[in-house]
Amino acid sequence: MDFDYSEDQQLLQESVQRFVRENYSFEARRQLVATEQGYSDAHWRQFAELGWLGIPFPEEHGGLGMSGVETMVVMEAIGSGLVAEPYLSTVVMGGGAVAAAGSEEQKAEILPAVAEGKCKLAFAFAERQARYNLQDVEMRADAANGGYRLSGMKSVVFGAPTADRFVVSARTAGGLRDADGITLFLVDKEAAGLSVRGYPTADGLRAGEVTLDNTPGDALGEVDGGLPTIEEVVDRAIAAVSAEAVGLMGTLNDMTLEYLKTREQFGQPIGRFQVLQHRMVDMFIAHEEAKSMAMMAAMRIDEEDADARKKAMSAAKVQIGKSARFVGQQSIQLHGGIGMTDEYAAGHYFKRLTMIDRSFGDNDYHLRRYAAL
Amino acid sequence: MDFDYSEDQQLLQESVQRFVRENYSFEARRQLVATEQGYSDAHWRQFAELGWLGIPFPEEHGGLGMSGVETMVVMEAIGSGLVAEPYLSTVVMGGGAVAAAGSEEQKAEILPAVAEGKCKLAFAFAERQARYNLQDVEMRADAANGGYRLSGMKSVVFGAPTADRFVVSARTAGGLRDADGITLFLVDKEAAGLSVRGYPTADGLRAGEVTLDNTPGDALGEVDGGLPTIEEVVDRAIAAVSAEAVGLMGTLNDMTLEYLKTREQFGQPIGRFQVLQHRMVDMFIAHEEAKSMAMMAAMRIDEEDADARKKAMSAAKVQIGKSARFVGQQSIQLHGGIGMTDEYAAGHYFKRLTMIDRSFGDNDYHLRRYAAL
Amino acid sequence: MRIDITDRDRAFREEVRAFIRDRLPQDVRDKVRDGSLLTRDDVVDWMRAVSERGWMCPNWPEAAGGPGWTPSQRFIFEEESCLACAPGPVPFGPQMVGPVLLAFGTEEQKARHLPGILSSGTIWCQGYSEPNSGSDLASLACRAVRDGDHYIVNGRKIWTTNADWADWCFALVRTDSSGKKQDGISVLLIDMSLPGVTVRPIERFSRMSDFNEVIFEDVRVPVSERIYDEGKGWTCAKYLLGHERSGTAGVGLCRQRLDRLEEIDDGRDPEFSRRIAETGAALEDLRWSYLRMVAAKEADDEIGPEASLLKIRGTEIQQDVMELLMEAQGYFAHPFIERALARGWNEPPVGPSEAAGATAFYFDWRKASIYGGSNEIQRNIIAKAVLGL
Amino acid sequence: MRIDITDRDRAFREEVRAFIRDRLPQDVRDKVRDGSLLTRDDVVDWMRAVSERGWMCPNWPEAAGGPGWTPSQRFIFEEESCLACAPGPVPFGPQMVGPVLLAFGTEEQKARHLPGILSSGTIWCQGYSEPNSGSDLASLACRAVRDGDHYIVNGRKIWTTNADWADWCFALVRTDSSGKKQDGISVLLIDMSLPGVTVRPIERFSRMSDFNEVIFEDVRVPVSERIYDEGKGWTCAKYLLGHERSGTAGVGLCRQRLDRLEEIDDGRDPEFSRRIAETGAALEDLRWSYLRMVAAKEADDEIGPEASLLKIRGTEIQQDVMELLMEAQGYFAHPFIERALARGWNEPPVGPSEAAGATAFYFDWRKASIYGGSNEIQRNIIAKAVLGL
Repeated sequence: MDFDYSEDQQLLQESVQRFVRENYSFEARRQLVATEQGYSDAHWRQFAELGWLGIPFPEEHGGLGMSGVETMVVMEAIGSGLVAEPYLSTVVMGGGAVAAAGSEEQKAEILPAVAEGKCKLAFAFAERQARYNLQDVEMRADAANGGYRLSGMKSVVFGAPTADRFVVSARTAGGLRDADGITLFLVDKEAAGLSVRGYPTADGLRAGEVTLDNTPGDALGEVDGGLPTIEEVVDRAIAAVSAEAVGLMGTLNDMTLEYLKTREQFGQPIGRFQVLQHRMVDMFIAHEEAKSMAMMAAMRIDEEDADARKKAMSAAKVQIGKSARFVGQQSIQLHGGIGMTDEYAAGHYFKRLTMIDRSFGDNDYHLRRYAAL
Repeated sequence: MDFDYSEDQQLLQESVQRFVRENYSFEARRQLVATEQGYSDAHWRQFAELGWLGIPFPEEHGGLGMSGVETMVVMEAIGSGLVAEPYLSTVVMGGGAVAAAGSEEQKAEILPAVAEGKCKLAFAFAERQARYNLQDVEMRADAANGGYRLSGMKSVVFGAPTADRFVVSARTAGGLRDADGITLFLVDKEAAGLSVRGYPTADGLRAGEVTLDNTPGDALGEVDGGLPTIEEVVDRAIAAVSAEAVGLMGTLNDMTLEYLKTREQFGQPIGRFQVLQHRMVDMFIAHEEAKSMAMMAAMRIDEEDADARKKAMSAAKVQIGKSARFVGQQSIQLHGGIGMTDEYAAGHYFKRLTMIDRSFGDNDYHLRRYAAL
Repeated sequence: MRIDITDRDRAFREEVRAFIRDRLPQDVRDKVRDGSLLTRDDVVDWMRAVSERGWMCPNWPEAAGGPGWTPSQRFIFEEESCLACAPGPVPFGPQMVGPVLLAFGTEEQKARHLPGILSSGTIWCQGYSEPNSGSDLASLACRAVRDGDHYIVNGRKIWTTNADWADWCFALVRTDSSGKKQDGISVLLIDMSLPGVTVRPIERFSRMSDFNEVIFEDVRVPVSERIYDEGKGWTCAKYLLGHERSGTAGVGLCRQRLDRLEEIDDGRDPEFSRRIAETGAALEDLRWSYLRMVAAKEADDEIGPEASLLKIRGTEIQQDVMELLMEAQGYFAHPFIERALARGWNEPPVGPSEAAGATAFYFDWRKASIYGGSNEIQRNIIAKAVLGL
Repeated sequence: MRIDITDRDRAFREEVRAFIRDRLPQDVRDKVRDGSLLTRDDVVDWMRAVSERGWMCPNWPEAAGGPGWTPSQRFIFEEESCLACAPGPVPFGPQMVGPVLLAFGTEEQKARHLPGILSSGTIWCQGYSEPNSGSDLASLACRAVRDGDHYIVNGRKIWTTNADWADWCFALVRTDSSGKKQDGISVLLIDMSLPGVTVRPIERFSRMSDFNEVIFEDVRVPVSERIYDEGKGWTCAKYLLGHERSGTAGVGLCRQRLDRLEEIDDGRDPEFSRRIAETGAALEDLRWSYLRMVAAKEADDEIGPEASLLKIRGTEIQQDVMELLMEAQGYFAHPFIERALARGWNEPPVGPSEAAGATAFYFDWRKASIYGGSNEIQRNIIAKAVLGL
């Protein structure tokens, strides 16, 4: 086992951290997420130039052919600065789906465009009635004229408002909640019958409801056999947000510790009170535990055995969720009134941590999956 | 609503508390539970003389005709002194079953004898495979010669080694875990085919495995309709041990608080450390919450609506269990090494609290029942 | 010791229900149920309706205008109000300023201020915390300097709930800095319309906003508006903190939200149902603790440190309930359309109707364990006052 | 950063398994699995078998007799030992006294004591706590007064695990009371067979007993058995506490017990299955934290305050596992036949075989968050050493 970064990984980390330091002051971030689009095209171009948009893709498709560890490095820095660009939806999820299931033609068409920053993706898999069940797919896809037409609605699609293409799960066979009979499709944002109702999310990012009405789509991967890809992509998202959460908690803990050392009440820094010291210790422990699981997830996400991967990602999601909830809630508590204000950063980190916990299956879901595997 | 004791209730409380003070020093209790029988016949006679053994029974059957509140008063004092006499199994459970379901003849025969201290009872309802499910009854009772013959085994029967008569649940109809078809029987300890394998329990009390082999028994209450009585008796036990737990926690909290004020480390009483102060506060809160629920249980145990009673007792059991676990574990933790020793009282209170939590349905069981009602 | 549900209590409960049914507008009820934001009019109109019925100040003695209710009746009224989704009143007048005036005010002061509270014609806020005086409230710095018949007040108050709605402010000010910090504090009643009073809303990260900053710049407050002796304000403040903590511990609010959760829960996730049940049992415990410690007491009994217990457990359970409601939304915890929480938004909602506010309420309710004396401070109080540690 | 399971590691794991299969008696294995009490022979015979193989002291440098394992191999050995229900060694010699001797001992001292530890011919205990010195260890009072070539030791040690089995004791004693309490402490190695040494078992309420009181009355200990300088014993003590805390955090033990729980669990109570899973996920986290913080380090890297983290979380998870095992017994958590835990009891058990010890183990394991520096002390250490609070 080796828990140290290679030289290349260290260089990558320094580069992403520098970007965050130089571009993501809390004030800059507030202004950015208040804009209509909610993130910066200039930043996105910079991501492309630095190669970050191609990290997990094969080199022959314009990528860097890197592993889960490099994605972790980027996502942790993204978390540390509350970065708002749709890296998760485009590179990890949409790009992950194309890389995992796409034909050579599809990969050649899409992945280089993603890596160059010319194409954004969104992975439309969740539906209103489904909660976190990936098999609960009502979106229909009917064969027509040698292609497929999709009709139905996808809910809370991250990155939907500015996606150029969607990867959409739809039912091509079988009954509601059957594992078989689900197929992934590539759908263009300009395709007939597609409409997006975009909105901000509680953490200041963007998502949307995507409605398809007899909309043409290209099958991505095996027809009727899309579920394993969906599961893989969602697991990749879990590994990614685990790293993001570690970054978020790191900043939040630094902020809280600093506050404990400087805020004075009763004639001394409040960090002199043992109860607050031990609370901070438990926040430190929660962060360290999250780090361990994020590293585990990064090292095991590329595992071939799908059951082993799923079990590992469920364990990570559960533990990250516990840590995130504790660190988030307690950082607000220890800050007191100032922590409740919109102009202070802590609340915004707490919000993002909370939304990560509400994504890709919550604690209950993943404990059930962990126990069943 | 009235949360104050009446004058009679106050007198009862003073009388039981005096008994505990005068007879149940920790050293006296240790010696008592180390004897073969595990409790004192002299104490039991005193209980009878003071009328405590007839508290819940009708006056026409030698009882005092009192309510759940008086049982609470006695059980709380029993808890406060770790009293080892089989009050719960004889008066609350065995006596409760006879009072609830017995014919006038059965009541007239048994209840006065119980009240006079001449007859001890045990309620044999649990079976090995059943966990906490009261309907899971494998003990068979077959009609024979105008009576019944019972065969099977009852597990962990509290008070079994010194019981004169047993109230035994057995299946007279229906399949395993059916609600209908369960009947209660009175079985004499001398009855043919009955054997008891007695043992101490982890809290220093006594219980036993009761095996019946074609043993004669008299039906108590409706044939095939015994379940509601079993449920009522177990609910009465819950109300009683809720009060007992309040007494146990009271003593344990007093002991721990005293220790915090006197034990010195780092040049000051350890109760000066804020972390230990707040822990003690949470133990105080847990005890107060348990008190509220024990009072609620005492006031509602005589309720006619069985579903309302069951829901109330489940809520009480859950909350008492949470409080008991927290107070028990933390009292040991705050005492440090001395708390782990056998010669110090805290561990023994912790053990009884733990065993209460393991009786009559645990947290999971009662949350399910609470949610279902 | 007995449960004693009299026919009179049953009839009273019906009377309260009928009153709310008749007088509470449906749109206000819907907003409370869905967790939408209420306007000042929503709240104050309802307070006036309650005042007209004579029920605004249930904790006051009958002679002072209280309704003369038994403890059970007080509890029934609060419980039914919550279950029917009536807005909570702005509590500072009836629950805090009123009792302090009754205990410490002169006859003139009572005559001047109590009628407005009873009729809900006057809305109050409470000027306590300052930027550098949070948990350590007694270190407050807002200065009041005597100038003939007036005090000249300068300073900043912060986290002042409902200051933007209030007509008057019950403020702690420093009239003397020479001695111990608790000495030298005085209580002034300040007319919010006086020159030099500025109210600035403080946005919360939940994007809900009823916190304010209140700035006093050379505000001239008549000496006749000082409650109790100069320099003895800490006595009033402690009295008031006790009253603030007791409240109802949110029992009715939690019950109403849990009822909603049980409606939403489809039972597909047994663990989620179990957690609802667990919170329900904890709430039942809180309810009985409240009955035992507060409702069963006579109106003028002093509420001791038990109030801290109810504040701690009440806010913990409230926060659990808010969290469950958010979790129940699954992915629909994400969408956050700020306008959707305000009056006049009529686009179709994204997701279930209660989703629009569930996340914001979860975030916002983190304040509950901070304000009114943080739960850490409440534990310090119990450690000292009850346990002698 | 990468997972790197080499063929060599795989082969090594097989080698460990084969060794345990060949050498561990079935009855000892059964006792560990069922939680029965082990005798000194059960433990020491197994230690000798491990010693013969050269594996007793995996953390020692190869030159000192360590097996020269990689961090992965050390972890594999510990994990496989636990999963196969091998007894844990008496840890004081190989894990504590050895490293201290290697760091602070003279060549003579090493030559005298290390071979006995390596061969498991000598069993050690640790004389630290005293009746009035628990968390505040440095306040210890056990006196050692110089008398020519000897110290005369008088005092009491308490909670001394395995003192009844031990040949030697590694003791902290006070050689000077004049200055700061941490100064004036020295380390003595005391032969337990010396006149004046008395060992008295301390019964625990769990009715398990490996705590002892050790009383020294005018025990004459040669000066040559003092480790490091007189008055510098606190340096050794702190070094050793770090080593004690690191341990393996009980990962293997918990995994073995959780495996047993999964076997027992019939799935009829989904909430119980969920709690097993929850503890499993927490244990997985602990395992990776251990790998990251300890196993991946070289043998001579110093383990910092991370050791406190592993101690806190390790003991919390161990206690959770013990509690689940007890809860799994339902009513069979009640019967407690003390003799049933000892060798030679052959009546049929009451209830499932693992029920006999489950409750006693739950009770007993409450010690885990107390000894070796209570978890409160560990949090103090992190607050100070890591967070600078």
